[in-house]
Amino acid sequence: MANKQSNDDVVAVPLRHPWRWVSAVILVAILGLFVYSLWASPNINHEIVSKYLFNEKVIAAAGLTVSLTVISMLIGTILAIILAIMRLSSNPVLKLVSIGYIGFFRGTPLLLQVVFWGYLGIIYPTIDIGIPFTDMIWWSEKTSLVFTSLVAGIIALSLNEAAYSAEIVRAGILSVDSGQAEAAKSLGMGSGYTLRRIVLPQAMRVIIPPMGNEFISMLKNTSLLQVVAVMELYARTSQISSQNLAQVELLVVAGFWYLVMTTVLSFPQSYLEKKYGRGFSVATQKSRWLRIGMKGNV
Amino acid sequence: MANKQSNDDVVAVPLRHPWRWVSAVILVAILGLFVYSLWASPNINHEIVSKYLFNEKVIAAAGLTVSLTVISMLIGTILAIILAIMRLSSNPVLKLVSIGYIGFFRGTPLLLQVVFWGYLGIIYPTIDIGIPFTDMIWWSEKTSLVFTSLVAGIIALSLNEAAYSAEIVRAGILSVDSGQAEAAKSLGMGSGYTLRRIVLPQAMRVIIPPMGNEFISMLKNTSLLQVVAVMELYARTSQISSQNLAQVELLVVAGFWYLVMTTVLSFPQSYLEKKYGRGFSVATQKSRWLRIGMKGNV
Amino acid sequence: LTGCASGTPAAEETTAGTIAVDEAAAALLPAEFKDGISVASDIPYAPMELFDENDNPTGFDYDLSQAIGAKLGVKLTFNDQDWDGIIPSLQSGTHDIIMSGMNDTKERQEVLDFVDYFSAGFAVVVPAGNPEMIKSFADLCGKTVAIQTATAQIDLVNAVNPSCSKKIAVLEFPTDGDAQNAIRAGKASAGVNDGQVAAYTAQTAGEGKYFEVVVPTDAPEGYTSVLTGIGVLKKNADLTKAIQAAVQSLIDDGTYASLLDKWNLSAFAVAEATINGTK
Amino acid sequence: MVDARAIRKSFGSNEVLKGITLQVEQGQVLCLLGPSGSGKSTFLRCINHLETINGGRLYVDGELMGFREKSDAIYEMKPGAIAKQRSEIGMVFQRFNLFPHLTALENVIEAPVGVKGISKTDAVIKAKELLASVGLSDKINHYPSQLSGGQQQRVAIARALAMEPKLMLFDEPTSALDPELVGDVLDVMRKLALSGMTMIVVTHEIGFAREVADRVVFMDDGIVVEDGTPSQVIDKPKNERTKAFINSVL
Amino acid sequence: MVDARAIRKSFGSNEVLKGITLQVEQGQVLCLLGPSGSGKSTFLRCINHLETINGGRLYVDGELMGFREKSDAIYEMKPGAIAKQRSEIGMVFQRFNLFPHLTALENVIEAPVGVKGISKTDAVIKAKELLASVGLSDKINHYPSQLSGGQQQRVAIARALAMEPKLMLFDEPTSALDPELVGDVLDVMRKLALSGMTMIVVTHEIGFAREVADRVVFMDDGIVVEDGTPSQVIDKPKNERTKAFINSVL
Ligand SMILES: Nc1ncnc2c1ncn2[C@@H]1O[C@H](COP(=O)(O)OP(=O)(O)OP(=O)(O)O)[C@@H](O)[C@H]1O
Ligand SMILES: Nc1ncnc2c1ncn2[C@@H]1O[C@H](COP(=O)(O)OP(=O)(O)OP(=O)(O)O)[C@@H](O)[C@H]1O
Ligand SMILES: [Mg+2]
Ligand SMILES: [Mg+2]
Repeated sequence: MANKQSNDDVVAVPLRHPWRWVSAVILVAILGLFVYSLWASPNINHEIVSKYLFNEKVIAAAGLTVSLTVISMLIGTILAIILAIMRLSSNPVLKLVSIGYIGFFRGTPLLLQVVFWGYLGIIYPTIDIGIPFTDMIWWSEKTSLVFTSLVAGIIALSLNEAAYSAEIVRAGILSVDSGQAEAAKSLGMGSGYTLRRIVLPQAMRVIIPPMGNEFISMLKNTSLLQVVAVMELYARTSQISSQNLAQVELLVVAGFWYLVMTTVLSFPQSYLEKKYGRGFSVATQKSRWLRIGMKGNV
Repeated sequence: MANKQSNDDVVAVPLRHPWRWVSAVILVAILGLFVYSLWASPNINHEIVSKYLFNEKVIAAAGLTVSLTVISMLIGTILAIILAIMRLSSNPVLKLVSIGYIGFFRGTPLLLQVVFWGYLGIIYPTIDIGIPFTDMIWWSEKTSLVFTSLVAGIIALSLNEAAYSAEIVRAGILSVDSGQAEAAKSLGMGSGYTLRRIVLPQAMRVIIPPMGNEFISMLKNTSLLQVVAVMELYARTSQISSQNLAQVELLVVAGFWYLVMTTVLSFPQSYLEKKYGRGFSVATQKSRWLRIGMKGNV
Repeated sequence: LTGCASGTPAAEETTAGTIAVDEAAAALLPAEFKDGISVASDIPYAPMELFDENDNPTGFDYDLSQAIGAKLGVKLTFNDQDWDGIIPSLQSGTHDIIMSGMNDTKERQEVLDFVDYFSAGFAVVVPAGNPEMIKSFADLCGKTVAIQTATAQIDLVNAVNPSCSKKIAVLEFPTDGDAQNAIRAGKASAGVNDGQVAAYTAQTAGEGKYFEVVVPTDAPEGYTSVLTGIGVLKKNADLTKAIQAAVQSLIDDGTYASLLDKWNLSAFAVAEATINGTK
Repeated sequence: MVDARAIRKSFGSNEVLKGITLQVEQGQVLCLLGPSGSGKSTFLRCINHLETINGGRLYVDGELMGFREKSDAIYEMKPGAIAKQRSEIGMVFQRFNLFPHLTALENVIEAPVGVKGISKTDAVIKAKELLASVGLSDKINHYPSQLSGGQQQRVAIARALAMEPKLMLFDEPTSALDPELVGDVLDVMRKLALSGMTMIVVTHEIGFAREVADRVVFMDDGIVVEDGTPSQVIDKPKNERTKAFINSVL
Repeated sequence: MVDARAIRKSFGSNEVLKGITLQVEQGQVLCLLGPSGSGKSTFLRCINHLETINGGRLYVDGELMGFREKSDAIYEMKPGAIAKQRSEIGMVFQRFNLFPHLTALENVIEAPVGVKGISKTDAVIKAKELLASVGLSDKINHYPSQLSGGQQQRVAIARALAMEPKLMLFDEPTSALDPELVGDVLDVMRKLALSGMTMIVVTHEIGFAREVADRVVFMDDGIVVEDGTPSQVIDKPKNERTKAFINSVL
């Protein structure tokens, strides 16, 4: 190699990584064996799997799952930013409200919250707008008509998600160097503007990966809505499976669709990570110090 | 005020925040009304709630929930750090393995994973240690005896958690300025040492809040273990409620205990946040730019 | 294994102590089950299976299982198993048979063989006082009905629907408890249930204050009763036969009738223990 | 322009500014010299109300910074009003504090567009001029992480100037610059001074101070030790402390 | 001690070092002057193998940095071996890069204890001495965020020295220092030079270079333009570019 170099370029022989390749081969072998043995298992009926994989009801349910997730994440994220700002604010009322909200909504089971909103009618049979403790009522409606299952489900998921995401946003904001906010202030930027244009864009780098987690959790948490009769993916497949008792097969079908949804999701995620990583080009170099091996021929 | 000042101290009249107090009063009023109306609802049977609140089986189940959570989080976090490092490494094999692992374990429903580990026997009736594709078998045992429900549950929860936490750890590592790792390198620190002593401690600030989320999610995800017959809190209360049909009351009982567990958890969390916030004293000042009001008499 | 312990010796004595082994049935039992049969049951599904104060399983299915054990001369352990994992628990060898008030349907016969031991009609559950005056299945037309997902009740609704000018709307829930909540919250006007479950619900929920049972005046033929069976994996056909023989023997010697009587279920008796009786 | 009266500032029990009284006239260029830790940066930050003072009164262009005076009491000011005050004061930080997610050009136009509401086209034209005047025409699309220390410092100067402030605060604006660039920045400052800009410059470079300043103030341990023209303070210091400091220059 | 042969380094298409050849003898103090962006910091980082060079060969104390030479080929080195090489080279960064989660004292003892395995007691004694020698005895328990710029820079110097390196690389070690502290740092460096330490110092302060250096190298646009004793390069520069640069000093 070196005797071929035309000038004084550093053409180093890359560090050899025999274990890298050995481990790769072993891993591929294990994975292959595993997939093969799964497929070969007589207890998984391939016909049922393929029959339901593209069943239109299953696909429709997957679509509903995605819509519920997107809507709830959107509302939840907006609330989360507000909660995070409240929590970091010096206003004691706002701060306490935020801590209380986060504590309560993270603290109680989502199922309880879904049941609460879904069956609000058990506790409040009608919704009245009027003056409490008097007979003045201007508007009244049956609760079950206002809080339909879908509305109740979205409310429950969004309010719950907001509590989790608020902590993520807070961590993101804390990760931005305080000098940034000072520089912004010194340029006359108000706190809202600073947050929007200076702090949040930098916090995004740190916010996006755990938000990806939340998104994926949400995809699956929608399954709790089955207790209020929302037929999303999981409810649909378990409905089918309790009819035909092909429980493992239908879990595989559901698993396949969840995997598809999360894989599709990972594209916008890595796009966003790139976008907000710009200028932190160091971020990509960062992996260098973690290098277990080093690139050859640099 | 100002005419009382003994020297030239800046004794400013604090910015008045009438809305702060109005909003506080309104909030407390709403909360009070809400709790009152909940309590007063004839549809919640207080007797049943108080009968089961401190029922010893419920408390034992809550204890099991906590143990499962702590063990699974511990294993999961260790795996997560390894996965995050692998994902940030420049070794393509490790990187791909990590991406694949995270994608797969986040992508498929936890329930499927629990069922998989819990009923590994469906696919592999016995566990044999020997040479694949030959008749050489040194050790063999019925799968359902090796993977007892508890073991299977802990494996499923830990492996799943690792995938989520890995993303959080990765975001944390990315939040640390690359100059830090360079400085460490220039002092001759190896990558492991740098990670342990320089990067992770700084990343903790950003890692802890979303890890709090994960911990709380895990508390609740343990409820999925009921499909492999692990009697944690949720399984226990829903078992009771499907017998006495007091569903709402027993959800309230479960909610109470979850709330207690997460509230207790929040103390170590804020301790850790303080600990790893040291030196980032700016972190506490940071809230300043977000100030919606400002402290008086500074 | 965690989950629920098998019946105590005392319980066995009261229910099965006096039953003699039926040698013919016992002879049918494959050797691999001679040292015990593990029963999976999604407890509670009252009155078929529930827990007593000491957390031991009880209920009609439990008593029947112990009686079958006595007939076959083996021990049947009765284990709590969540519905979502009930089939995998058989396939993986964790449990051997299902006794969970499971309806015998054509579709399910693809996976399991059923030894039928119970036949129940449907009943309608309505809020106490019957505010919507539901007297018959026809009265459900245009109303919303809450049912547990994937139960045979959906077939009933489908059978009634053609005769309705306004169709019955159906809400499906993962558990019967959720369906009850929906009725209480006003999301559904009524629920359709197996007769024995409806009776228990009306008796128990809110200490009997929440619901009442309507026995429909126009129950269409063919939907009045559905068979309930003991589920056995198809590959264990010999085990199915042994259980059938045992159940038949219990029917013949009157134990079956006395057990039904004990749980107030005499109305739902079957004449003989068929295999896959639903056609 | 700046009227500081007995400013005091403590961090916990550590009193960093022990009563600084200083008037700076409109159009004056004042250089602040002093040993490390004497409180120079802190004083600049107080002028900008980035630190809230513990004692004294601070007026910029006749307005009390961060507070409202009314009859016999002073009141805290609303955040919006403080931001307005700050937008008229430019600051170049010792550690630059560029926005890492924005390119050099975007760093410069962000505040004019977002705070002052100038049109983006105008802001870009202005920003390019400013970046050219600090010799960075070819780096306008680089992110801060791709710039050398000196380049970053010059972007920071351009960013502050883009707001056309009445008063400029420079915290060691030449620390990362080579002598030639120091000359360039000096030219920029001279032009600014000619245009009537008031400037307070913290610097360790005595030569730079002599060139740029109308007036030099020497601070030590939180108080003003000496105050006068460059020739008075630098060439004929009266105070022993100042003498020692000036003499240590290589 | 340092033997750089035709070092080349590019960032993308931007060639920053265009063949730097430079030998530094054991015990020599070399000052690197040059305009902003000329590649001074990059060159220091290459010596430390923080940047991987694209061309040339770089030896420190006879060892090829970051690579192993064997017969006719060169091989990449294992990360552990590179860390070992780096531990013998101290570096003070232009932006300090102190560890924010550690106090001044902890910053200084971290590497000696963790990398060299010195006992904590010994390391603390040594660290206190070092911090005292840069005038920071009273700040040892402060976190970097509580220190002024000059104080941080001095902690960074103490941290690098604590490893007792064979070679010290300083990237503008006096940029945030006042003249008195520059004098102090100069004293520290003189002591180091007496003890036989080899040093490469990037600086913009010509006066400082004149005082401290045995040898001055002037770089421009990625190449070495002039090389000689301080009096040769600073007082009688031959090259036009050097002349212009030196003359621009105030
Ligand atoms: N946030 C803070 N908390 C505690 N002490 C602080 C803080 N900021 C500054 N100090 C202390 O205040 C003193 C003055 O700091 P300041 O930054 O104003 O010095 P300076 O004159 O600008 O010094 P230099 O020339 O080194 O930049 C220092 O002793 C420093 O340790
Ligand atoms: N990571 C990077 N990516 C792209 N270009 C870079 C990077 N780092 C430095 N450069 C470019 O390399 C050139 C040399 O940078 P370097 O930091 O070595 O300059 P310097 O001589 O130290 O200047 P200064 O005196 O201003 O610190 C600059 O033009 C800079 O823009
Ligand atoms: Mg300063
Ligand atoms: Mg540099």
